[in-house]
Amino acid sequence: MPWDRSKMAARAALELEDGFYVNLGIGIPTLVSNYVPADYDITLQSENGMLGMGPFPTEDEIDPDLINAGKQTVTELDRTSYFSSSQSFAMVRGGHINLSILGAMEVSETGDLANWMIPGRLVKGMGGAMDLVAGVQRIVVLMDHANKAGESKLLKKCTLPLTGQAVVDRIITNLGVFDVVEGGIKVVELAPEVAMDEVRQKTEATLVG
Amino acid sequence: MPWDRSKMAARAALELEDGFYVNLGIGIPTLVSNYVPADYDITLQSENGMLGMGPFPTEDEIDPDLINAGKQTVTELDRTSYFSSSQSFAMVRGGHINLSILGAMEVSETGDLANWMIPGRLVKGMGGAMDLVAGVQRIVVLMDHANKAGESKLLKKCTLPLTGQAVVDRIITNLGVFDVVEGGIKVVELAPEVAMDEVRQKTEATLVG
Amino acid sequence: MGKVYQDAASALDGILFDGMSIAAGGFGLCGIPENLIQAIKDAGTKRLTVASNNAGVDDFGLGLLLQDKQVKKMISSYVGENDLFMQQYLAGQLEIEFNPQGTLAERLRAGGAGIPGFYTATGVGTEIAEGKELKEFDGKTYVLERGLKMDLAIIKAWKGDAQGNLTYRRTAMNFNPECATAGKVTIAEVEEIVPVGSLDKMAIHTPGVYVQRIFQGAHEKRIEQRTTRAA
Amino acid sequence: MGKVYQDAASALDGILFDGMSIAAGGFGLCGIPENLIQAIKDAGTKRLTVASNNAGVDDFGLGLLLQDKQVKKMISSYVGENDLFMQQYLAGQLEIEFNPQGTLAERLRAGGAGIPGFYTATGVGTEIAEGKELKEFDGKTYVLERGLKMDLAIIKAWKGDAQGNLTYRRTAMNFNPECATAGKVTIAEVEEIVPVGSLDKMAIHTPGVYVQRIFQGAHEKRIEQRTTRAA
Repeated sequence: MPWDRSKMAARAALELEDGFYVNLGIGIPTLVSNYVPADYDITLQSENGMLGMGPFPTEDEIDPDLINAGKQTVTELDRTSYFSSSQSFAMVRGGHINLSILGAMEVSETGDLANWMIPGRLVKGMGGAMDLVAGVQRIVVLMDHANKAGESKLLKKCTLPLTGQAVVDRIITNLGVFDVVEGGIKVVELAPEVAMDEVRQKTEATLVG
Repeated sequence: MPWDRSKMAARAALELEDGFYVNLGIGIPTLVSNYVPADYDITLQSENGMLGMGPFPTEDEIDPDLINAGKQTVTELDRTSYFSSSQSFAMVRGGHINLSILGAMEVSETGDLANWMIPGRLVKGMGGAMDLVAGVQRIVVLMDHANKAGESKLLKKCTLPLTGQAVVDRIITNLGVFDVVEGGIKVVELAPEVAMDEVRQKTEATLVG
Repeated sequence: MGKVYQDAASALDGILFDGMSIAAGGFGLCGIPENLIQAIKDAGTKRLTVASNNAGVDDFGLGLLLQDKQVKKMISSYVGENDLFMQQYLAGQLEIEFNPQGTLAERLRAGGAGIPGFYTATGVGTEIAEGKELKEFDGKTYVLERGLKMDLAIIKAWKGDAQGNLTYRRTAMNFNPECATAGKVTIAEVEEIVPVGSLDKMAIHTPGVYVQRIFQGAHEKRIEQRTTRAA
Repeated sequence: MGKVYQDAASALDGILFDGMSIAAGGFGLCGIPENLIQAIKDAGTKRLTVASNNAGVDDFGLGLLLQDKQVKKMISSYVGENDLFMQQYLAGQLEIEFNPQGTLAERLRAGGAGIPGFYTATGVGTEIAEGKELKEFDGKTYVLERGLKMDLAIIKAWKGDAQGNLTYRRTAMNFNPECATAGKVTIAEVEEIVPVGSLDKMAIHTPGVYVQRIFQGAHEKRIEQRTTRAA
């Protein structure tokens, strides 16, 4: 049985290590913060200028001066520090963030990532995604294995404009966990009762190992 | 009668305009701060990370965490802000400082400045001088007209390694005030009882206008 | 020589001209110079090039300048919250130059710091790098990005003093310090003008040297995504 | 996962190796990591490349590492206060790479910010630019300078917490924040370790992400030029 969104997020949380500084993308990746082990010391970075992002505020705690990169109201923690945008991206670009978990439209077998635009449709912009994939130490993509039309999102080559070239380390989908390795995509783990045959059928990218 | 050091500093203080942000070099330029008109709002930058440098401390006020770029103990003012070295030189390099008054070993008629090393002698380093001359809006040199051997320090071409190329706007010496203009050095003002003949005789650089 | 002005309109006096470039602080609607944007709308200045991470929403923030088609070009990383923007863009009335968010922040910082160009790995292999110079350092490819210097920077801080020293509050800081450095002229609006000497000297995020004019304004501080948890 | 160590020696455990590169904060003797320098002297690590604005004095600061000839090369802007330095330099036992002060600060910041190179007008037309790539932007010539990334950064702050958040005091900040970002490993010594949450969140000059190890030390804080006025 393929993982649902919650199980995907829970699986992605296993990518965390104690002491990590982590940036979570908008969408499913945000859910990962619900599955951080209680005894882990994890610090979330929000690229609009905050290290040590806390949970959403209660109604009383709402502060218009305190939002995350998705423009949602959030709270601070004891450990929190604030800084400007260039300082925030110095952290990102300089490789000081251990892990980023991001959504994607497509990932290629060489680790190319496309998640910012669909030509012909309205273009909203890449925000901080290109900086994150270029700078963060490890990039994990969290996405459905197939798009709404049932087509594989794990491709030999991305068809959409890229966010980054050869930047993805691991992909977690509803079907399992996959690594970008020499020669293609390696199956690391399958969701319960998901068969290799199903994965082969639903994956356009070259599967190796 | 040529200006003495105090008069040179007082003349250099006339270069200040109300509201200026100013960086003063080590040596005679430091004395300029004694001649700031009382009704002028002048802010001194110290390139080790301070805007709004105050006077030397009284014995009681000495703080080892509060020094200027010459490593002398100083004080803060109400307006003072502190920042790191890269921020300090962002200010300098980015052209946000209005005026720097610096000492020199040699200045050429094209505005080249040499003030950081004498080959064969002990080399101490340029400190922030190269950044200042490259970035500050206006560079005024305050120096004796001749060196100890009586040779002109205002030259057709510098003989010493340069601190900056075509960076000097004005030179104030014990003999007068000189501007770097198209074709050479223009006499702007002479110290009392100094004759043009004396300046001509003591200046190697081409004098124009 | 005073830097303190009465309001946005007087602070902008003599500064605006058609075709000028403006850097605007803020992230989404957080930490935006609300009063200055409104005053530029009122002034009706045209053909603006605006560098700002976002373009506001239809009826607030930089969106206000789109209503009367005052903007010719935006330099932004994300404009998804603005329908008016999309209409004008698709109608060919508005140019957009997308910059990765970190590249935009660094371009503004570089422009303010006298750095005309820097290399970054961000965008290499994507259309962002097309037409730009590539260079290898230690076996890895980087793209040359240019510093940005703008005719005017409009920024919003929490507290400021008559010397132009500014301090920001929480994530309302965002792009404001970078914009402050990148303006040939920088105007700051603050929630409160405080006496010189009352700000913590170790927490002055924008030293006064970067700020030419300052005024105290009223701020609505609209929230884009009001997200809460149970108490 | 704790970042807090007992003292300089334990904080350096497993980090030092002969031939390594170190970025050291401080300006003159102000804001230098006194305890870490002494511990590196005690450890006897050799052939060091040290990036630091100055080289201390004969018997304090980085001068201590010169006494036993532990330093192979200095990357500095000004070394005028150190006779031992001069002796070793003139004897060919010590290399010096002079960097303009602002260029050194920006190289450390760039290294820490993932920027492998940037252009500056500083040093163009001087021997500093010799052998380096020149490039014209808008009719003016600039020189390409490289980001600096070092094996280790040793820095000194005023207060810090167990998360590695640091705040500096007055001009003792200087190069410390830049060095903190430029170290593959960064060790901070502070005058006081304070509880997490007690630092002003708007005045944390070095966020904890840059600091791997931290300890509280005793500081002599020697003054180089004691200059006073009459009371």
